Amino acid sequence: MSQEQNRPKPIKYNSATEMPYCDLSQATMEWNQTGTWRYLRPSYVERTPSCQAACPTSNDIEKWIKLFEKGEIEAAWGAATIENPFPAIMGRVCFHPCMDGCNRGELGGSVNINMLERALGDAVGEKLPVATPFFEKSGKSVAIIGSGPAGLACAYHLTRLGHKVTVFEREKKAGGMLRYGIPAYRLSKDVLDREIERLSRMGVEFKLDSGVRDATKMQELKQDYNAVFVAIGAQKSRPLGIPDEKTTGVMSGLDFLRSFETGRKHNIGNRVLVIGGGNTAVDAARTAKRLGAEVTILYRRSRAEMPASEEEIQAAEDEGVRIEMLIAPKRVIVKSGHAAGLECQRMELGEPDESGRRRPVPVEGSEITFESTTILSAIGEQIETNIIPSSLRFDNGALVTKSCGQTEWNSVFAGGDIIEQPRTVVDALCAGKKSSIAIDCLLHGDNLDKVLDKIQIGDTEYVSMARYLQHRTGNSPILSTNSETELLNEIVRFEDLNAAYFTKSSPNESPTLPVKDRLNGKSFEEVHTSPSEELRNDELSRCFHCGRCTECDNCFIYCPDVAIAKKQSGFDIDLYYCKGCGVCSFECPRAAMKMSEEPTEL
Amino acid sequence: MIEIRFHGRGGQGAVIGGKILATAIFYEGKFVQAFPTFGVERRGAPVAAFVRVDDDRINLRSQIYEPDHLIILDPTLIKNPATFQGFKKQGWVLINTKYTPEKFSEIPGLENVKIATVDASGIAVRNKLGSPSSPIVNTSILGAFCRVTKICSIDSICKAIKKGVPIKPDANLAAAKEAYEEVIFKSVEELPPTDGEAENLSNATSN
Amino acid sequence: MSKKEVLMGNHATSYGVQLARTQVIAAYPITPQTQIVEELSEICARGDLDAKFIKVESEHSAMAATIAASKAGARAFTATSSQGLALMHELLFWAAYGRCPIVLCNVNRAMAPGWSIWSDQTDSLAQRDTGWIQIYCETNQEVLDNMIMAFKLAETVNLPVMVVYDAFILSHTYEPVEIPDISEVDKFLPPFKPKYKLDPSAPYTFDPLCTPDNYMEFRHIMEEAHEGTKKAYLDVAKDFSKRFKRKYGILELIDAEDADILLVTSGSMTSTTRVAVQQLRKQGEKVGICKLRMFRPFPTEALKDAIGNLNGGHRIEKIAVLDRNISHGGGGIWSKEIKGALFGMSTAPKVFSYHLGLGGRDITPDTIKEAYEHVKNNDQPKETVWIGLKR
Amino acid sequence: MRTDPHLFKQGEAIQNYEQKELMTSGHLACPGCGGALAMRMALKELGEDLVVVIPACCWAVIPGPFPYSNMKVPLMHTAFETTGAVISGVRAALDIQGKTETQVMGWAGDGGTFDIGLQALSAAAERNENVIYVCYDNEAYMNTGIQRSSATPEYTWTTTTPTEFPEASPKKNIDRIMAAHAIPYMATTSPAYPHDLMAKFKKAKEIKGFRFIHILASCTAGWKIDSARSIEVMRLATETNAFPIYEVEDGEKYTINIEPKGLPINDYLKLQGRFRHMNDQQRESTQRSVTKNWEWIKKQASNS
Repeated sequence: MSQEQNRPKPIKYNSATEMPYCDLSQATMEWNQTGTWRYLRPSYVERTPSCQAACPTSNDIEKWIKLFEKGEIEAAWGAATIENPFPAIMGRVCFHPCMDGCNRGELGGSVNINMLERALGDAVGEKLPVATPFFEKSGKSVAIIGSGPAGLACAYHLTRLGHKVTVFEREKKAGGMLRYGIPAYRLSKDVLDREIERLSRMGVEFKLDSGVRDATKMQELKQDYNAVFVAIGAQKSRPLGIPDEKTTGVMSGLDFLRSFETGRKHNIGNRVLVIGGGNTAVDAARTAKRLGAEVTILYRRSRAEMPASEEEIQAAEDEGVRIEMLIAPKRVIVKSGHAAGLECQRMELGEPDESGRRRPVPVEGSEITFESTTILSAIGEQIETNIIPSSLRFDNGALVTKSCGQTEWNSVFAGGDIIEQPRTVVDALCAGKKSSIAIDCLLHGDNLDKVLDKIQIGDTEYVSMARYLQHRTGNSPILSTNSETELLNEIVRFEDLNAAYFTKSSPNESPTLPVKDRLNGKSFEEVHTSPSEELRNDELSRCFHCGRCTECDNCFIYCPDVAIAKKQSGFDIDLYYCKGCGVCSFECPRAAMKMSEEPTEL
Repeated sequence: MIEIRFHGRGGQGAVIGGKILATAIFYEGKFVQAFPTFGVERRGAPVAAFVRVDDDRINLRSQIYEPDHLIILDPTLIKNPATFQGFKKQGWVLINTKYTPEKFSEIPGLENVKIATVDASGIAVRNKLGSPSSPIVNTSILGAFCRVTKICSIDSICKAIKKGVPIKPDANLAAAKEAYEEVIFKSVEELPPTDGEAENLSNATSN
Repeated sequence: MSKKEVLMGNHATSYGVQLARTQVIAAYPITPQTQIVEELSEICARGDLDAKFIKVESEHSAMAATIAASKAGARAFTATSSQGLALMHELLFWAAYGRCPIVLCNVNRAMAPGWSIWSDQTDSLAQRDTGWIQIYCETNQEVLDNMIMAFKLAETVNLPVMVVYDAFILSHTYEPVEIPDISEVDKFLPPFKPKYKLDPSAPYTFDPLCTPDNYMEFRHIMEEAHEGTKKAYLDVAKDFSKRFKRKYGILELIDAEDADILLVTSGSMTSTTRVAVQQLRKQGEKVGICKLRMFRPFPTEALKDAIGNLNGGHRIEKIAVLDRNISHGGGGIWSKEIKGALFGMSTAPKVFSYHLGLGGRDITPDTIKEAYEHVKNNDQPKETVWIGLKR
Repeated sequence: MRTDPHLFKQGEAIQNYEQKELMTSGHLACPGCGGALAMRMALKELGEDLVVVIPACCWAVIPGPFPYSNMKVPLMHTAFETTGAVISGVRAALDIQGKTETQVMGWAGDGGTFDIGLQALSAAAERNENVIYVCYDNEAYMNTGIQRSSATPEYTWTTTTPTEFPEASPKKNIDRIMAAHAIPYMATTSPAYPHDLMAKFKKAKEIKGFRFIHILASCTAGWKIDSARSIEVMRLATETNAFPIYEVEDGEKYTINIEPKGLPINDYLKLQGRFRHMNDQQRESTQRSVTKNWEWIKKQASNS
């Protein structure tokens, strides 16, 4: 208002004697309210980058990339860990759907977010910073069954939300599939230990070697705790369903992988067959390869249908793993009570099945035999349903839940591989977070459905903890840096950007250990290594920062009406003068502005 | 004599609107005069246009200072003090807006004024006149104006539009007719009479 | 110390410009003005005058550059003739309405077609409504003196001044001229210090768009300045005469006491008229001369005053206005102005109007006497009479 | 953050941008005016020790009427055809008063430059006056309501070249005319490339003698474009070679400052209502002439 009073006023001459003797201007035009010319008014907004919308944890990648690029590493880590507790882990094991969403993909290739996330996790790793809780202690307690990624994520978020969390784990170490399912050459156990240690220091209590082994224990926990989160995963290998699969020399891929962590050693011999096309199959194959065996993966469909990540398949091939496509096992060939090979049948692809993939159909008379010293079966995992109370329903092999993993017992939630969702680490983190929010709502008596409307990213199933915090407190630690910036739940697509401001550039590949080093001497060292600072910075600079103001100054530079001023941080639009031309918004490279209809003020 | 003032913005077609209205009334045998504000026009900047109507030859060539009716092509111009300057409160104020007249009657100074409203922008956009961000609303508003003031028939307006618009005659005709139907106002009989109105009406009949 | 030299009119102009310490000159050659700029080029090249001389590509640009220089705070000058002045027409307004105190020397030359380089006042008189002060000179001394006075006058009233004299009759005629000492001129004409100028330390905008709200006031303010110019000229002339012992007024009466008929003249024809009047006086004719120096602002009161107060109120019966110009369809330009000026005056004389000397046709004492005979022998003025016309 | 190096680099190329604004808000340019933006950018680089001269053109109105102005530097309005002469006169007056460092800039539209002002411009250039002459070119007489000038491209609609009889002759090549004067500096630029525009004013400031800068200036009303796309359209003018950005020193040394993407001319034409009536043949013809001109410039650049 004071600004309005300070505006120059128009000059009115009542007499020629008041005027200069010639047509000469000495006064400014700043009295002239050209803002009245406006139909549309510009404003600053924050939209959701497409990478974030593609990430099940709705990780605000743009935010931490921006801070990381400025060299504010701890702040970047702080921003990243709002949604995702484990940058160092996810930078190693995530199949990074964010990169499929990345708009940079249209102009040279997606930003190598996965590499950057690892770099961020490693940059702070040794310092062991601890994420601080957002709220005072609530006095409420939650039990979590299972310390895999879903359980850990739920524990992490609930702790930050102020609740006391106890994690029950039946193994001797926490980590679940992260520890027992993922080989060390992908995720070093030191990193995993470090990250779990961080959780302990936050105040998460781990009860190891004391897992829930029957349904009655679950009932007790339900009574002792304000809420329970069940994240026991899917640990049981699915049987092959062929004759003699119980023969010595045939084992589950998952057991094989777990053995490395539990200390049991298997003599697998020099010729290993792996059955299956998922990540467990590939992990088992690459591990076997590292033990010196000749390894062949047998898969009943074609390569395009393999559920394992393309990068992992490629790495396996680089390391010398053979992959035989369109082969299905028929029976185990037993010699001297030991599996000596596998009789298989060639397949061809027929009509699509219910999964949308073309169904493999046996080709008559195409039997083929493979010799083996060990057969590893990895055609999927099943849930150990016996520890779940029988009143909770299963459907199609997964526990039935309502939104955010809530079971029919209101205070009991479930997430991770036990429920119907993609069996990936990042989906497990997503489930842990969603349930943590649902539990928090339950403990606060908040209406979950209404809350979900506010915190869902676009039309995805993913939720944002940052937005949840904003809902709870009125402001958020990482959303808009500027109070005048409106948050829009709109996802920025490539066509929303002003591509004129970006040039094509190729992504930087993550540095990897040479193949020869992987197979001898350094067998179980991580295949990927942290990028150099130079490489990392170059990759950071490739981010478009979709939907977010980077203070590039375009709006300021291009305003023909000098109506945009630079502030300490951000910009100020003087609506007294803004004619609403829309140039600022159009020239914003990253869709961080919008034009909206001028309100009729009465 | 009846004096009408249009308030619009550069590019909205206020000047052409004035010409079309004058032409329509001329078709009904009256003497008319239409003229713009004399000066430089800028897209979006507030502009005015004027129409005079009389039964006899119009000799007055000065600008209009005390209009009988106001046609406001852009609702944001309500904020501009120049809009209501000199307005004779017996006449009509026709506003292009989504709101109903009641909303404007709350504005100090407009309490007892006859207000009509029509969503001319919406009608123009539906008929693809101008762009959604800057619709050309002149023909729509004229349809509404002739309904409210009965200053001429909608047929005359249509005839004048056909002659007067540079492009899209059919879309403009359709817009005028839609606005004729959609305009929101109370008929004069429904309105409480004011002192000035009685005087104005007698003036009108003596013309 | 002043000195006397035999100078052509054009060089008298150049000297005047030099003595006034003019800072910017922008000019384009045209006969019969060319020697002014030739001489000034020399003077500048020699360093006798510290000025910037812009050799522009047209008179239009000459005037534009002169205006610009004036706005930017420099004392500025240009010279032209006839077609050149006509080409400047648009910018003559710009100079006057922009209140630029610039000085222009116009050597009167007939307008084409037919091509004529010879004397005729129509070129300058046609610029009547541009807002310029116009001063007409009779001798080369007047040219030099008025050039210096013109700058002082212009800078006093913030209006441009056109100093005018006849092609060849003065421009190319050598006669003795007293040239004042520059140190004396400096005292008379201090450096140019405009109130407003283009100056980054006080960033004004000059000559912006002017709406109907203010335009008329500017015309009024300027009209008042024009009115004030008549007194201002007298003040300047008084100061000049104090320093340089030569007197100037906005009009001058010669042999007017007891005259029944006055011949009204301007420019160099006045001198020839002096000869004719002397001859007529010897013959006992009661005839005198009223020489007008200023055309704009028009000296209406001075004229009425002069005519009304001769010889203790002796009534002038008739005046004969000698016009070396023509406003086609309107007659002699000076005579129209005079008729207008005297209208409503109870003792106004009858005004007779004569065209003579157009396009450089020589004016001799006999030409003047022919006009006198006509006015003497006619009771009522009718249409303008053409003297010396082949019929 | 990566941005196109042609455009600008954050915090680097436009060092002066955050300096004082030498024109204020409240001016009378249409929303999205390229000419208004060009002035804002130019003033930032030229600084306060400056006198500006503006003839009849949009900018005669933009600063506002008496007693107001949006300019914080001295400004003189003048008659349409006089810019070249007036800047010469101002220069002379400043020089004689010892203010030789003060820059003098003439700022004229395309009509005032290509047409009515060409004579005075040519003369001032030939005299090598120590001034900057800027032509902000919106390719028609916009201030009078969109009439064709000799800067109007072939086939363009204006109110004097209606769509049935669009502009019949190609745009006059003022750049070659000015380069032929062998002046110390001739450059083209556009507000779509603020980095280039400001670098050119910076460079021009360091040069003595006549400097001619030709700026493309979008006109939302005359080009019939959405005001928000004002910069976009100007950018496409360069990317399609319709308005190449280059400079010529001493009439000889050609340098191409913006390497265009060489997009098809239709990318530029299709955004503008003034070209909407064009047929394929006309578009192809425009493509040919644009390409020819660009090849010519490239040849000059490679020869110098």
